[in-house]
Amino acid sequence: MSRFNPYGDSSGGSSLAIAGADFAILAGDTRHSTGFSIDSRDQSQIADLGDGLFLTSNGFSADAKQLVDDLRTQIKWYHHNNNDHKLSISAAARTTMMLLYGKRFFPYYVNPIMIGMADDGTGAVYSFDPLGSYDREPSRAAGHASELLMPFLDNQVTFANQLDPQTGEPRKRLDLDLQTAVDLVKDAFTGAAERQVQVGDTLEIVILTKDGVDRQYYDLRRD
Amino acid sequence: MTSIGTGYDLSNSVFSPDGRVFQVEYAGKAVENGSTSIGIRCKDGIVLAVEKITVSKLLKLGANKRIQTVDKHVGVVYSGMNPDGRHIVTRSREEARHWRDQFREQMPIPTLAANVASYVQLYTVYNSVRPFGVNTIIGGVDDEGSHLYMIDPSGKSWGYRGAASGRGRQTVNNELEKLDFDKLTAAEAVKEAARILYVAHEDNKDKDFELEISWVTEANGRVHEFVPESLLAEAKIYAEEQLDADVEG
Amino acid sequence: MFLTRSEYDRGVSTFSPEGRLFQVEYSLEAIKLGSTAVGIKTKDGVILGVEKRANSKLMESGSINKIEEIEKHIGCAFSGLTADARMMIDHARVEATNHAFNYDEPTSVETLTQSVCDLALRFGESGEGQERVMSRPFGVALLIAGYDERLGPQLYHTEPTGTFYMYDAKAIGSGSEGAQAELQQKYYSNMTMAEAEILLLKVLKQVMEEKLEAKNVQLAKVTKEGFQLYTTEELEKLVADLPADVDQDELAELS
Amino acid sequence: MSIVSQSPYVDMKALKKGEVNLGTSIMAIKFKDGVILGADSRTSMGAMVANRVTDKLTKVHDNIWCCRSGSAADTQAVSEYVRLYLDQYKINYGREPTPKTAAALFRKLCYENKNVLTAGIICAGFDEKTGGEIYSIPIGGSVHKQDYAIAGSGSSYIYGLCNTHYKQEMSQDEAVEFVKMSLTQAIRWDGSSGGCIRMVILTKNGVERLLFTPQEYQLN
Amino acid sequence: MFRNSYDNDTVTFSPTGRIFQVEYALEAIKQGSAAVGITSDTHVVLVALKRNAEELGSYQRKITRIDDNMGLALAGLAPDARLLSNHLRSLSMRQQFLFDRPLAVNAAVASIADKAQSNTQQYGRRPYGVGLLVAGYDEKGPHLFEFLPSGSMLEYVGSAIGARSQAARTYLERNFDSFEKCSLEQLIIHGLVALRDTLPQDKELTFQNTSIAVVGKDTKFTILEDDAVVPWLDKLDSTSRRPQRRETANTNENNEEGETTDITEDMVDNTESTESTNSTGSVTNAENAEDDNANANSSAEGDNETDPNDRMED
Amino acid sequence: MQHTQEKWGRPRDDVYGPYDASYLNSEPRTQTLQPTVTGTSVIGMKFNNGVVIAADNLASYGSLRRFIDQERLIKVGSETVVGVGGDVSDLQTIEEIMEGLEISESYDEPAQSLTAPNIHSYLQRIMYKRRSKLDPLWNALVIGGFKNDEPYLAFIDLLGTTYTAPAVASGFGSYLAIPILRKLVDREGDQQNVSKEQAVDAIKEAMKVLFYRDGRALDKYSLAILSKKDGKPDVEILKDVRVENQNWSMAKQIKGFGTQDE
Repeated sequence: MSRFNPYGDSSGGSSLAIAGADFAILAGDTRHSTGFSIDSRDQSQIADLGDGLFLTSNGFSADAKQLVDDLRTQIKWYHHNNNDHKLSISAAARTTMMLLYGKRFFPYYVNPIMIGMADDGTGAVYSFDPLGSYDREPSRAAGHASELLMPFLDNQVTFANQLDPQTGEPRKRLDLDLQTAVDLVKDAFTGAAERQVQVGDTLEIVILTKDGVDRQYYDLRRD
Repeated sequence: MTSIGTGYDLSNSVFSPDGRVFQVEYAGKAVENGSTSIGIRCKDGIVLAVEKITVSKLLKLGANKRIQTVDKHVGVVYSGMNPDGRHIVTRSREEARHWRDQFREQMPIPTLAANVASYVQLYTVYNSVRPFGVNTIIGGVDDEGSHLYMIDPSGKSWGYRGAASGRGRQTVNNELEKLDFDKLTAAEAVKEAARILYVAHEDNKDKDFELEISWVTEANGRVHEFVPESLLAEAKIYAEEQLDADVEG
Repeated sequence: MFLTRSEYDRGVSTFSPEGRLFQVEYSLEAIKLGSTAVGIKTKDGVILGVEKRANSKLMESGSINKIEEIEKHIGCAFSGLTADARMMIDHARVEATNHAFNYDEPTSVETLTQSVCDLALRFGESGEGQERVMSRPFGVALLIAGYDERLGPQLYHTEPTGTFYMYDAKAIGSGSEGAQAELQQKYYSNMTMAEAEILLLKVLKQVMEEKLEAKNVQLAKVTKEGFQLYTTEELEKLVADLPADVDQDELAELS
Repeated sequence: MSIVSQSPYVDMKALKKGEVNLGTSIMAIKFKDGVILGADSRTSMGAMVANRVTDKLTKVHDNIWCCRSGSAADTQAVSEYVRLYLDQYKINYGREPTPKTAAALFRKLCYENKNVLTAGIICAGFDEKTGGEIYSIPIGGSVHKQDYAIAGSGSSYIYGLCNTHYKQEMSQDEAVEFVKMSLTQAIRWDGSSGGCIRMVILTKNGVERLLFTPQEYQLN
Repeated sequence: MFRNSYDNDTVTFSPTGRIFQVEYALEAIKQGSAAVGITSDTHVVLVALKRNAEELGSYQRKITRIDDNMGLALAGLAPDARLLSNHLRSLSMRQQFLFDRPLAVNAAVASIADKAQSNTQQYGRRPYGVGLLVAGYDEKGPHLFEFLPSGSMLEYVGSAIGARSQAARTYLERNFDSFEKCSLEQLIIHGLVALRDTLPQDKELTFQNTSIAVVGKDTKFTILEDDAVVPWLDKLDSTSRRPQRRETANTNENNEEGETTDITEDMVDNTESTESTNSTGSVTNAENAEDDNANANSSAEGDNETDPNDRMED
Repeated sequence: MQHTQEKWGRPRDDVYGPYDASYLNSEPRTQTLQPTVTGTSVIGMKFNNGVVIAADNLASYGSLRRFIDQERLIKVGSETVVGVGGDVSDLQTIEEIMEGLEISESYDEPAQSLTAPNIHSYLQRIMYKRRSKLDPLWNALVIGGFKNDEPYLAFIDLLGTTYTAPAVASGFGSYLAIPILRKLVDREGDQQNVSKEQAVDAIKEAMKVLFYRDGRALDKYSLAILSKKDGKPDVEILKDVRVENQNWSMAKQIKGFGTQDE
């Protein structure tokens, strides 16, 4: 008798986040697939947690849903117990870690990425592994196309291991401006949709600045 | 009551020297002053009705329902301490749900009444609890026909054709006895219930009241529900006419 | 036979005909037997002060501790049944560290105060779904002083009834009545820490039976930098510098 | 392999392998006056016939019977439990359980313990109100109300036969003949079915048992 | 010595079928300061009077948010209310989690009422010592429920609990006909007037001691405190004044003397029914109806024995 | 008196130690570890005014067509239909849960409405909870109804995975039926241009293809049509619908397996 496998391969496509000096971007495609079957072309994977926090969690999508709902409950309790004070992104990241590590021995099979504006006004991206290890990073990609997206981000955002042709010194990471960052995201997903069948349909981008939230949508390949 | 004040009436699990369990009797007092409720078992179903005295005009009209659904086919109304009544309804629902889980069918109403009665009785034999301060009327239609039971604070449960409880029970009983239950249809019983409650209310005329009537009939698919607005309105008119006629007569 | 207010005062969860829980009210009396504790809030921080009553000459006054640190930015003074206070402070410390663990941020002072108060009515079998923690109410009141990012310096007073109030200045314990009247009169909202130190010592001095000395008082402050007990040297200096009879005008002059 | 292993405890897996199985042909049908349950009488252990005159028709209440297929031990235990529950039902609630009640209990036991039980049951009973009801509870613990039900290893060979020949409202003689004919074919083609044909007829007149030995039913 | 008393626990009926411990618990509500709730056909408003222990101390919270569609005002033992609120909060989250919909208000109140009932039927338990006004908005519209330690729950169009709340109820009963069609603004003013009626003569509503909460159609449950209350008190002041009160009111640190008068006069004249204008009682109509006087009396003199209503409380 | 006979005459605990029953409980109690009696695909699609869902009436036992009158569409409340594929014993459990839900919903007076998103959410929680106990309900569910008057269609599998889409299908249907349905409704919003008749025809066509190509399908099925009439939900469940207009004409052209011509 084969053992029941509680994990499945149903998932959103891919997601990606970039932190700027005064903005943060979270992007994901709206394709939901199981294996090679496209389940839905319009399943947003970016969850609005309130308090200016947004989260994607690629991986097993039933676990991802549970994680988001748990987080929402946690945030509500935080508000009740702390006089409706806003949950900061660092506290939210810790809460997420707690939820993930709390299931250390039956993990949520997800790679969450959270964005928000940090207390000092900078854009913040936190990424997590399924067990709860987490870090604040300049950029991060997850999901089916993470292997395609991440090197692109390393190359274009963090300039990892690049030397300046003039000086021969390691290239310094520049603070991207918002438009450049959005363009990078679009290019990244266009490329991912080209090579990864689980990525496509529509690209959803959430842009956080001090002025608030902006959501943008772009078409991707739909085959 | 000879033994009042001698201490035999302070605990639930104690007999007085003359063999009475006073706490249960006292619980009955809570019922006597409760709002009048009626159950009628007629030809094709059952009707439950209750007189709701409007204790404050700030109460929202039409809200604060007193008749409750236990299972699709069973309804309950009670007189006395309303919170206790809700407790019994909760228990009744658990019974009915358990039966469904066990036997995949609706609970037979005699069994439901018997089980709820046992539960009520349990609250009369321990000194760590008190009896329920309500009379509960359970009515419904199942595969074996229509049923109407009344459970008192002692846990006693008998079947009735017409049951009355609360403040106006004397008057109501007198009126109920005049009915021919074998011929009465549910629609007629609704009107009679309204009329009887109007009659019973005569003793308490200075206070306004709301009328609440529900039924379970063969015709409505054995579902416990409030009677249609139109029928309720009709019943009220009928009741008022009859009352006027009586006064004139 | 003892004088009791009525027959409704023996069960911890029995209401009197007026709807009061006498056992809880009696626990308030326990606090009035305790040593005086005073807290004063200024815009820069909060100062706590207590009188240390040594019942015996053989007791080491240094071992008497009536102000405790709860965590880096929160401390508290207490009056009443000292042993009860330990239980509450332990609870507060657990809650404070748990908050830091769960949210990677220090707990707010009010949240912490609320969690202490949540313990208060957990006596008797008071209600469904509540775990019974103990059999009688606490006989202790706390002055919780703290500093957080959101509201700056704060001073809270918790009662055995489970209620708490935020205060500018508050005195509890046996001398509380006189002390509070004094505070009411002398307190003003833009006090400096130095002024508050003097006011606090002066208030204590007034209500203490013994002569005010560095060894029979304990002081602590909570500022942006955190909780800090005054050292003996600091206390000695403060007591020595305390004007013999500071009246209101002089106090104003100091500012 | 010994059924008792080194461990102080019984090796359940080894036991399960040596289990006595009712490789079987069972059926029940509704007819004009009630229901008929029928079964072969063979019990096997692998290829060996462990018992050739088994009675697979089990009474669980006065007018409610069942046919058992699968593990002999499991189905006996399950039907004994149902019998107990139905007795309690009658005593506690002062009413006769219906075939539906019995089916619900079989279902509950089979469903809630499905990963340890091998039991395929047909539950049939006579009931004044409905004139008789038949419920099939296959492995897994679903319930299926049917006009006629067939189950067990031999039943696979007679699906077409029964489907073609079953009629509603048969007389008792027709119905007995139908059951006998159907089981004859099942026994004929299924190596795990064999022996006699047993029947139980439940009507308002009570219970009647029939037995047909191979000499009596074999038509070649 | 044998004491013949039926009032020491919740498991003993008196010979007349009463449970005294529960009735005493109801008294605990009156130890708390007043809270008032009113509904229109779109909104519910809660207003409550906060107390402080001393001058240098803060005021105690009276209104708690349960979720975006629900909140409550309390009178009595605050820790009991906190327990019940937390229960409601988790119930509300559970409903959202399981069914993706807000918790229905009647189901919410029934749940705590059932908890309260079980505390009145077992030895060793204490009835809750708190009364609640639960305000919420759901699919069926706005709701206002009164919860009592007896386990009683009743839905009202307007209700008041706490110390001297009879005065507020009297006001509500006089005006409840007009509530249904009230704008949110009018509803709040009605609430404040009713709340003010519960005050003893030497007290006044201030931005420190008054809490306001609203919930309703397209309105999440929102609590107004401190500065946010000021404009409402200004409106209240210009809408209706308690004549006897002018001098004392002025001593209060509250700056009611603002740019008040014009705004709300308009509002009242245009929108409120004449009936309610009368009874909200504008001082400017000196020769106003008896209604006004009766109203002022019942409220203003509550702090001594002259108030008949107070003693009539259930 | 010890009524539990098992306790009688046991080896003395003080000599042999207490009875260790752990081997009985070495694994968590579970129900369906593999499905036995099963139903195949459920398919559904939206149209401009509602939703169509279909599931055939077969309960298979392996390849045996064991029961040919199994209803697999459940009406829940007044405006929602749940279609169930997978294990039939678990299907019946879901049926009971839904009935229990209807009853508990009727407790409150006035009752809140019970809509497709509510039922979807509830079922998803149940499915996910059971999978987390490693004791899944071995089913795939299609939920059709309305959300604020708009058509609503969702899918849940035995792991608790869920999504909404204008066309959904389980099992074989996701390969065979989805391409047919997506011709009309590819992405959210496409349903605006699809009439009820078009939707019903597409579903019937898909059921036909499934009968051609799914060896566990039956040519008899139930068809639920949910639509709004004057803002009121209207739920019509057609039973015993037959697969019609089958095309076998190409069979004539086929002779042998390639080289033969007679």
